[in-house]
Parts: sequence; C-alpha cells; structure tokens
Amino acid sequence: MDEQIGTKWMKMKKESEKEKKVIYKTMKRIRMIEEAIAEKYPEGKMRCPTHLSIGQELTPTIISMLTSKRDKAVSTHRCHAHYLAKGGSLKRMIAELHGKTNGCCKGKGGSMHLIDMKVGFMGSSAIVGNSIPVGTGIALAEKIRKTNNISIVYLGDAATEEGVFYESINFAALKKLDILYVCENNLYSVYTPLKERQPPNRNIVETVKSMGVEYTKNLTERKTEDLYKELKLVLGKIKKNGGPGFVEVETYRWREHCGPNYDNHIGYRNESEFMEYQKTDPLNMLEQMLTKEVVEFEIWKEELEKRISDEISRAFEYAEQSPWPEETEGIKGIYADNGSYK
Amino acid sequence: MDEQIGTKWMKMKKESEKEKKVIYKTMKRIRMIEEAIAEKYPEGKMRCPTHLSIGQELTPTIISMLTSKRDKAVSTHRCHAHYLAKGGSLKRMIAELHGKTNGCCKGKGGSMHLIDMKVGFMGSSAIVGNSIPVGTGIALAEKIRKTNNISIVYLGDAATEEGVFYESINFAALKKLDILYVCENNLYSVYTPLKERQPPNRNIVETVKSMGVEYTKNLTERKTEDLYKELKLVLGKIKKNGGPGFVEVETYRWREHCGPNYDNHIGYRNESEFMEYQKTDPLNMLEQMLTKEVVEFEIWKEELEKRISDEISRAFEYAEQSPWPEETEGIKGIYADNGSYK
Amino acid sequence: MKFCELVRKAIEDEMDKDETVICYGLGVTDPKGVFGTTKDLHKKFGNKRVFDMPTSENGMTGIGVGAAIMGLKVIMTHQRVDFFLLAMDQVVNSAAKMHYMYGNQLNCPIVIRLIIGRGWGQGPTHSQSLQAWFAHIPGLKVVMPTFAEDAYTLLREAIQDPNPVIYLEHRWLHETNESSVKGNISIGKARICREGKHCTIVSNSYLTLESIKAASYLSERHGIECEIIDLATVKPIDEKTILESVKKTRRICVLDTGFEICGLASEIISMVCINNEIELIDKPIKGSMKDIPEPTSYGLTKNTYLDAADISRKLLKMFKETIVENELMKLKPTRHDIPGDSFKGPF
Amino acid sequence: MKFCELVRKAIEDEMDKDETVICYGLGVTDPKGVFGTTKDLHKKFGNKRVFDMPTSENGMTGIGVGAAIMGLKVIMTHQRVDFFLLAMDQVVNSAAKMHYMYGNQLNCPIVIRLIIGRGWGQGPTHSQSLQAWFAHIPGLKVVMPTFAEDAYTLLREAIQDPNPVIYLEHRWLHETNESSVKGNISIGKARICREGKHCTIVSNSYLTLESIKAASYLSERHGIECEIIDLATVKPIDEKTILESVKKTRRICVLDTGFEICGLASEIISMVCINNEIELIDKPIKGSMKDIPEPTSYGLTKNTYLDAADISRKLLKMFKETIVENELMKLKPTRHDIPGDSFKGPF
Ligand SMILES: Cc1ncc(C[n+]2csc(CCOP(=O)(O)OP(=O)(O)O)c2C)c(N)n1
Ligand SMILES: Cc1ncc(C[n+]2csc(CCOP(=O)(O)OP(=O)(O)O)c2C)c(N)n1
Ligand SMILES: [Mg+2]
Ligand SMILES: [Mg+2]
Repeated sequence: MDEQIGTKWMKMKKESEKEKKVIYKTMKRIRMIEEAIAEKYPEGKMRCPTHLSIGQELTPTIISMLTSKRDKAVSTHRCHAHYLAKGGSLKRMIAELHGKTNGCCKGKGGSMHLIDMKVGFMGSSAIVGNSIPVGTGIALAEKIRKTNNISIVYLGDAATEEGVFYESINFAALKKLDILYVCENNLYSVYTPLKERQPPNRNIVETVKSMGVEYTKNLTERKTEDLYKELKLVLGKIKKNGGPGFVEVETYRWREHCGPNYDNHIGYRNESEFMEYQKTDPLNMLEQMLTKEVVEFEIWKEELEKRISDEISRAFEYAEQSPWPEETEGIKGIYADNGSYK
Repeated sequence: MDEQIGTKWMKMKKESEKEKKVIYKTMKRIRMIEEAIAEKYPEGKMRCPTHLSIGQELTPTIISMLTSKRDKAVSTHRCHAHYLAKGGSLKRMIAELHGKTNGCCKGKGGSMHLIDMKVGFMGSSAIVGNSIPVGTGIALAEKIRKTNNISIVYLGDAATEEGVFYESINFAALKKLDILYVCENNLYSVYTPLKERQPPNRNIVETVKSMGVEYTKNLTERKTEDLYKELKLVLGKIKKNGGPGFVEVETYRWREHCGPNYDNHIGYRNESEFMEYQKTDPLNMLEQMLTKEVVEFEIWKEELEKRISDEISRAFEYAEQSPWPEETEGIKGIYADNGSYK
Repeated sequence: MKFCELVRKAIEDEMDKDETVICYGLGVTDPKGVFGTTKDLHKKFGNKRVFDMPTSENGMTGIGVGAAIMGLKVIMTHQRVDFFLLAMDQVVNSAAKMHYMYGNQLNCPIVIRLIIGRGWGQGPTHSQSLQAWFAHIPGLKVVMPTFAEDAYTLLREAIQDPNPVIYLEHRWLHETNESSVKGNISIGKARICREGKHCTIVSNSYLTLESIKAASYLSERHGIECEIIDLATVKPIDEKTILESVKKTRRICVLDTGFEICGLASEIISMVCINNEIELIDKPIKGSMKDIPEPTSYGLTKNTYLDAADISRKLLKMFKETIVENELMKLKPTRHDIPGDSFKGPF
Repeated sequence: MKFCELVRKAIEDEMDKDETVICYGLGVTDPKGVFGTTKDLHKKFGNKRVFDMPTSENGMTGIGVGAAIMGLKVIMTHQRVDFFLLAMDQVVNSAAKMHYMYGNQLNCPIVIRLIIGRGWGQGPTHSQSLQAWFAHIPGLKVVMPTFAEDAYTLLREAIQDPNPVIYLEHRWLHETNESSVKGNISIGKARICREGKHCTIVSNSYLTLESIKAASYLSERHGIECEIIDLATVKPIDEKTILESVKKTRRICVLDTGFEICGLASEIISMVCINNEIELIDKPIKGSMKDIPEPTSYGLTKNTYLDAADISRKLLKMFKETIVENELMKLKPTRHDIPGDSFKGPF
C-alpha cells in the first residue's frame, strides 16, 4: 500500500477544516443520540436488547463520508452508529426501538435489525457473523450488474472467529468483488477479552492478505488522521481498481455490551484501560483540536448541540406518538407474495 | 523453520535404505490394495461410494512411520491410505466395503467411514471438513490428559474452503494443541480445479501461520526426501515443544473422484497434466532409486508383491465369506446405552 | 424428457426469459453438471451467471441471500441435503426471516435445490431427507416434485417466487420420465394423481411412485380403491385437498421419505385428526423412515425403505384383507439398493 | 434453590465427582456466568476444565465431539438456541450418528445446553425453540426440564449419559424455584405433575407452569380436572405415560413452546391418534407457536405466547363451558413480555 499517508492531515491546510467539522458533527450526533437512548432506556419503553455504539463512532462516520448512498452497508447487533452515519432515518430508528409501526422494520426487528434501503443500509443481524456473507452477496449482485458500487461489511472482532468470515473473504477475493470488510476490534466479545478467544500472535490483517485480498490495513481510531487517509486510500483503490479490501480498526466500547449502563465494576476489564481509552476518545480529541484551530468553535458547537438535541427530542416524540402496530400486523408479511398467516 | 533439511536424504548413507524400503513397502501395499478394489469394484459387491487413494500414498505413509499407534488420526471420504498407513486392519476394511458384519463398522459405515481405534485411527467422515474439529477435539482431550500424543488431521484442498477449518485452526493455536493438520492438495475437488474455488494469489500456509500456528510448511510429494525430512522436523517439534502444525502437500489423484475408473476423457483435466504427475509418481521414483541402490531389489520386490498379493486375496476372501449382518442389526446401536430401536 | 433434463430446462428457460436469474453450486459447471441438471448451462449463459463455487455451504448461502435481496433471482444447488446442514444459520436466521423481520421492505428470492440420496450404500450422511426441518421454519416454502413435468413447472415457479424456496429432488427420480396426470400444478397445490373412494394416501417424492404401484395392485387384486395425493409442495401444505379427500374416504395413510419423529407424516396425521369435520373409520397409518441413522451395508438396508409391497401390506391390514406374500414380493425391485438400470452408484 | 443455581450445582457436583467432565461455552467464565449457571466454576476447577471459547459454534461442537469420543464428558453451553444453528452439521452428521455409524465402537457423551430466549423484544433470532428439530434426528436425546429440581437431576444424568444430549433451558425458568412434585425423574420419563380424570395436558418447559395455573382455575371454577404431563424428556418421548393417561382421560391437549408445523405437538397428537387402544371423546387440542417468525415489538408479541388464560380458554371450549373473560384476564401476567420481576431484559 501507499506509504505516503502518514502525513499529518490534522495539521494541514485550511481546506481540511470542513472535513473535520463534518466528522465532528456526525460523530457528535451519533454520540448524543446514543446517550439519549441510554438515558431513556431504563424507562422501559424501548423493550428490546440494545447494543450502544458510544466510543465507536469514528470509523462509520469516516466511511460514510467517503462513500455514497448508492454504496451499500450491512451490520451487526451493534448497528446504531453504522445506520446513522450512513444516513439512516433517526426517527424511524427510535420508533423501531420503541416497537412502533413507524419503526424502520414496523417494530418487527428492534434495535438489532435496523434497515434503511433508501440510503443503502441493507440491514443488520443479531447473529454474530451472519451479515458477512450477505454483504458479500450484495457485492456479487453489484458486480453482476456492473454498478461500481461498493459494499461495506461491518463486523466485530468476535466475528472473525466465525468460519463464515473466511468463506466470505475467500469468495470476495476469488470473484474480485468491490467490498470493504471493516472489523471494529473493541477488544471484547461481551465480557470476554481477545486473549481467551484468539492466540496472542494472531494477525487478522495478514490472514486476510494471505487469502488473496489486496488492500488490507491495521488501523486505530486513536489516530484520526491516519484512519481518514487510509480509509480514503483503500476505498479509492476499490473504486478505481476493483477487488476487496479489509481493515481492522482498534476501537473501544464505553458502556456495557448490551444495555445502557457502565459496567467496569463487574470486573471483566480494568478501570485503567477504560480511562486510557477515554483519554484518547476520538471525539474529545477532535473537539480539542477544533477548539484550537477554528474561530468561534464554541459558538458553532453550542448551536450544533442545540440542533441535534432538538432533533433527538423530535425523534423520541415521534416514536412515542407513533401508533403501536395493529395486532394483526404480527401475523402478516411472512411471505412476500401473500403476506398473511394462513 | 530449520533451513538445513534440503540435504539429499535419498542419496545418503546406507542406514536410510531401511527407511526407504519401509516407505516403499507401505506405499506399494496401499497401491496394490487400492488397485485390487478398483479391479473388483465393477463386480458390484462393494456397494458404497468409494474414493480411491491411488497416487496419494506417500504422505500418510511417512506420517505413520514417524508417529506411533498412540498418536491419533482422523480423515475424510478419501481415507483408505490414511487408514492403511496407520495400521488399520485390511481385512476389516475390505469387509466394511462389502457391507459385512466383520467390517470395521459392522457394515454400517462403508468406505467413507473407516475406523480402527486399536491403532489410533479414530474415524473418517463423508462430509467435507467435518472431521477437522473432531481431530482438534481429540488433541484437546490429549492435552487435558497430558498424554503427549499427537493428533493428525487429514484434509483435502477443498476442506480449506469450509469455515470450520479456520475455527479449528484458531482453537488449536489458542490452546497450543499438539496436532498436525495435513492438507493433501490434489488440485481438484471432484471435477473442480482450484482456480474456480480459490483466488490465484491464495497462500494457505501463510494464512495458517498468520493465525498463530508456528510450524507450517508447503511441501510436495514430488520430493520424497524433503517431504520425509520436513514431516520429521514438524512432528519432532510438535512432540518436543507442543503446539499445532500445518503442512500443505502437493499430490495427485490418478483415478476418478469417486469410483474405480480413470476419467481423463471427460474433460475436466488435461491428459498432459496427468502424464506429468504419473512420470513423477513417488512410488515409481522410489522404485527406480531402490533398483539402482539396493542389491537384489528385484527379488525383494517380487517377494513383497507376492506377499501383499496373498494378503489381499485373503482379505477379499475374508470379506466375501464374512456373513451379512443380521437384519435386526440395522435397528440396533442407535444409542450407546440401550442399543436397540424402540 | 427425463426429470433431470426437465430440471435443467426449467433453469434454462427462466435464465433465457429473465436475466436476473443466476445459478451456482458445487459441480454446476463440471462435465457431469449435477446429474445432468445443469449441464453446459455456463456455456450458454456465461460464467457470470452460472458458476461452480468453493466448498463453503454456509457462506455461499448467505451470499445467495445477499444477491437475492438485491433483486437477483438465485438458484443454488447442493448434491446432497446432508451437506446443507452447514448452512442452517443462513437459511433459518437470514433467508426465512428477512422479509418479515425488516418490515416487508425487501424479499429474498432464492431457490435452494437439495438432492436426497438413496441406495448404493449412501449411508448415514448421504441419504437424509429433511423436509420436516424446513417445513418447521416460518417463512420458507418447501417443494418436492415427483413427476418430471411437475419438476419443471414447480421449479420455474420457484425461481419466480419472491420467497426462499427449498426444492428437494430425489436422486432416484432424476432418470425417470413419468409424466404427470392431467391438471395444473403450482406451489401450494397438491396433486391428486389417482382417484379412489376407500382410502387417501398422502405421499411425496419417490414414495409416490411406490404408492401408485401399490394402489394398482390393491385395486386389481382386492378392489381397494386408493386416492393418492402427491404433496408436491410440503410447505405450505395443501390442507384443503387433503381434508376434502379424507372427508370422502374417511381413511388415511401418510407416507414420507423423512424420519418418523416430528416428521411430515405426523404433521399431516395430526392435522387430519384435529379437524372437526373429519371422522375416520380406521386409525390413520403412518409410513416414514425409522428413527435410526441409515446404515450403509446392502445387507442392512433391505428393510430401510418402504416400497409398494410394504405399502400394500399396510393397507391390506387396515382393510383386514388376506395378505398374499408371494404376490407382494412381485412388487419389490430386484435389487433393493438401486431403482433399476437408471442408477447404479457410486453416487 | 433457583433453577439457574441448580443447573450450576449439577455441573459442579458432576465435576467434583468425575474429573473427566469439562465445561465450556461463550460466557461460561465471565462475571455473569451464563445467567448464573456457570458462575465461578473455573475458579474451582481451573481453566483446563472450564473455559470460555471463540465464537465458533460449529467448530466448538466438533471439538466437543472429538473430546467426547476420547472419553471426556463434555458440557457445552450456548446462550440461545438460535446461535446453535451454525453447528447443525456437527450435531447431526457427527454427534448423533457416530456411535451407530462406527459400529458401536465409540460413543459421544456430550451435553449441549441451549437457552430458549423469550420476552423483552428478543425477536425473530433470539427466541427460537427448536426441540422438534433435535427430536427428528436419530441418535440424539433431548431434555427440557421445567422444575428446578428436575433441572438438577436431569442435567446430572445427561452428563453421565453416554450419548449426545440436547438440554434445553427456558430463559424464563432460570429464576424460578418451583420444586417438582414427588417421585423420581430420569431421562426418558415424563412427569405427571397433576392428576386428573377429564383431560390430559401434555406440556413442556415454561408452558407447564402456565398449564398448572390453568388447571387450578379450571378445577376450582369449572370442576374440570386436568392431568398434566410435563414431558421433561422430549426424546425419547415417554409414550407409555402419555398413552396411559389418555386411556384414562380420553381427551388430550398438547402444548409446546416450538413452532406448530412438524413440531412436537403434532408428533404427540399423531402418536395418540394412531394408537389402536385409544378412542378419544373430543378432538385433540394443539397449542404451539404460530408459523411466523417472532416479532420484536411489545405491541406485537401480546398474543405470541400461550398463557394460562389461553390454555383455559381452549379447554373450556372443549368442554363447552361458558367462558368468563374477566376471570381469564386475571390469569394473565401484568406485562406480557416479562415473567415478573425475575427477568426484565435486556437479554
Ligand atoms: C452466532 C452467535 N453467537 C453468539 C452470539 C451472542 N453474542 C451477541 S453479541 C456477541 C459479541 C460479539 O462480539 P464482537 O463481534 O466483537 O462485537 P461487539 O459486541 O464487540 O461489537 C455475542 C457473542 C450471537 N449473537 N450470535
Ligand atoms: C460439506 C460437503 N460438501 C460437499 C460434499 C461433496 N464432496 C464430496 S468429496 C468432495 C471433494 C472434496 O475435495 P477435497 O477436499 O479436495 O478432497 P479430495 O476429494 O480431492 O481428496 C466434495 C465436494 C461433501 N461430501 N460434503
Ligand atoms: Mg468486540
Ligand atoms: Mg482435492
């Protein structure tokens, strides 16, 4: 891969200010949405298993900036950030979490099954690894149709333990599909650290490369500038030359695996590790940088927060006011032709 | 890995003559047995899908020489050579192919399900990839029991396309199991060449290495001496230091995928490729070498052939004279406690 | 034309008509072309639309699902049902549920062709007939044609169906060229392939051919007139056709190529027995595969499968008729592990 | 002690007694210890015998099979049945068949604990109850305890069983501490947990608790005495106990937590209806999960599950009794998506 990309983008010329602000805006919005969900979750109105993306906003933010709505994405149980970054409707997402009829799945899917096909977000799955081949099949269809659209497959570190990951990689390499696999390595699967699941000398990027995937890279959200450049490079190469890519991005989840709370006290990870990651939180770091670099950033930020905050309130209102699905809806839509049950 | 092993073992001192003869003897025996099966198969007495090992005798021969009966092995649909090299009972194998009660599975398993636990041959499976985790679990049990026995897992090139292969490798590396995965790459899966299943820049040995397996090597049966040395080295390291190993061995199947015939005429592979591999057939090459090196090799060989030939005749006689299983046997043995059906 | 040729023709005709149809699976482009059912299709349609695949059943199913939700119509083939056990996650957790779970926004038009092995020592892992599993899962359709012409019609319809369809082919039917009895067939519709007033036989796949033999014998020698319903679609079951027939005959014998416990035969018997409008004269008869893994040996498989003789015997018992064993023996094939000259192993 | 504690105790006691027992699965050693069922076991027995695992369901099942045929007794746990769909090849093609297929030379003592999810929007892929699938496969045993004490006894027996045993735990039972009624239990033996002469209810898992509530109501208010058979073992089914009860009551209502088509309820109804010694007074009643993927929304799951009110209603209809809706309403839980305070999501 191009070795030029280390250049400090963050310290570069003014033009990048705009990008930085876009990144900040998107990340901030996702963070605020997720925090609002966390706050309201205990009220018991969002009655479904919910995996928050707080701490993991950067990668999907950048990827969605660098791709278009025509490009497709699929995701996992932890899909909120992917969906929102891609441009998925906030209202319909919050309504879905409330199980309401205006939810993006009419309330049938819940937090783990978001979809917004208008923006190319093709769905997420609650089964680890399950959407990896599906995203690969999407890339196959794009290839057969000669569209030049890219398929993005988000996956967690545990998903690389599922055999279907390798089956998908092999096929993508075999058929030279235009696809980017994005492994967000947050060090844990539920409460289980990597070392209990994978050998210490494990190198997933090398593995994927040896399987015939040309563009691969080890990245971290701790280096926003590199992450942006590398993702731009990889996505650019896929667009231009075709063929699959794979990146592993180091990231960190702030709250418990499933649910709204912090859970450092239960003992599966160190408070100090947590603090370390909070210190280097990409959103905070970007904010500090922008504070220094951008004139009147504080004012801009306050306005932004206000706007997002209003949007969130409206989304929750929308969700709460949205009607429950008719009870008969539950027995409809089993088949695509004649939807109803018997 | 040790880089010294290129030394030409075949041209070395006398002591190696013994080994060479043992190799020759075992290979020759397997070849003759398989040819006898091929010859008799059309009589319609061995009524089960049968995958012959002709052309692929060398690797299991060497591996079994270098391991003991306490070490375990599992195999695939193409299991005859693995079973025989490990010391599995010929009579019971031929009886199994005939579906007779003295067969190694009482006739319940057939050619694809050979087993001889007395010599550590723990079974073969007709499902591609299916025995890979089973062999891995055997290694886990040995580790828990602290036996220092090695588990050998034979697999074909197509089995590396099954996700369970990677799941098993990951676990073996994680737990440092004493296990050797032996991928016999004969270039085909049924009639499908590698290039339709795996990308050209694929490197399975690198893949497995990157997954945390320390001892890995690319080998070929075309170089008997290297193959022997390398396998000795790998197995030695596993015995001594523990941990998993992986080798890919280039080999070639002479006859059709399933059944007794040659099938070059149907058009999935070139006659010229076939001829090339026949020219470098390890058994023939070894025979030529021994003819030159060993005094009165011809006499020794004739006696050997005679002995094997008699043994084969006796095995077929045994199989044909062996009684059919009682019809009620079919409904017995579903459960291990109270064997019978209802 | 033979069953296998008509399967091939159905694929060819749909691919001709609809360029969104793609077709893949192990051996699809090889010289044998999956028992002739896909032979040379790649030569006509190119390797973008027709291709072999890696031995990755679960991954390739998910890939088919992904392509299908993008609007391609996918046909995937496996040479045995047994191999497809690797792909249950994708078929159950993805294909079957997607349309429903995503609020009807997308659908998943994938046909999964699975071949049921039988004979020549296929043994425990090459002979399973798991239609009951698929029928158990909401959101799947399950088709299991018996007659060559129905195989054609139903496969074409399955390819155009907007839902995932499991299409089960019996290995012993590939070389048959039974034409279907008159009347249209479509997914969800069973076929009455023999009318009769004394007993309804509900049957499927290869067993229907045995049932027809048995019914002829029973009619000729004992005057027992069986009505034979060939299910053709296993899910959704054509409850109406079955119930109407049983209302008339008031007797039922259900035959199925799958295992007996929680199988399709039990489902149909239960369906008939809980129906308020039906009063049976005799206890229902059930004929399925015993609850044992299939053995390999020629010596052990003799009584593994139901044939026309077994079916006749069951019905004769029901009607308390005298059983003439040597007549029944004539209904048996010469070699129980091959259907005749059309299939002689090894696979 | 609670169900989850007794599951844990069964494992602990077997591990204490028999050092060949090992135990693994996702989350087995984490601070929650699979809903408390494995909590801190690794501290006592060490990480050679008790360990977490990679998210590799199929591989880890095969690994369990390999360890089991070497003489270890393996307990593997999955937090949902749904995740285990990835491992069907190993459970069906390896574990279930090995003893038979290798001529009885080895056996495969593996217990696979699977948890059935319910409530708090578990939705289509976290709530499946697939006992019918496992029961369909020759060579497996399937256990599904209801009462905390039975969970203990049956799990200990399952661990010592030389065969593969699928052990299904309902998430809503983990926090219960219903003690079982008197009498011994063992694998293959159903439990009569209420005697009665008017109708036999065959039920399993969490549904048995609802059945008991319904039966009390029916007895108190309508004088209908139901005999409740808690299956406890789904395979092999205790045919004898069921048939004897039905011979007495001549009515049957079968309830099952799984899907309705080719499910366990149909199997039992069929079994009863083909039996020559039974003449029912009324048509059998079947209560299972509808043939639909489970929706997630609180608003849509209201009528997804059968509760004591639904069961009572079904039986009142059978007995042509007047249905007093507001009495039935009292049998319903306050919130239909949680069993009470013991489970309030999210998982
Ligand atoms: C096949 C399967 N196995 C297990 C689970 C339970 N599970 C839900 S989320 C999760 C953790 C996955 O970890 P990772 O892929 O790293 O994603 P993260 O939660 O860290 O974002 C697990 C094991 C599941 N949903 N599906
Ligand atoms: C899961 C599964 N998929 C497909 C098959 C059909 N099949 C039997 S043998 C075989 C070829 C396997 O090729 P390879 O692993 O290279 O072994 P070889 O036959 O070349 O020795 C295939 C695809 C099977 N038995 N199991
Ligand atoms: Mg993670
Ligand atoms: Mg091969």
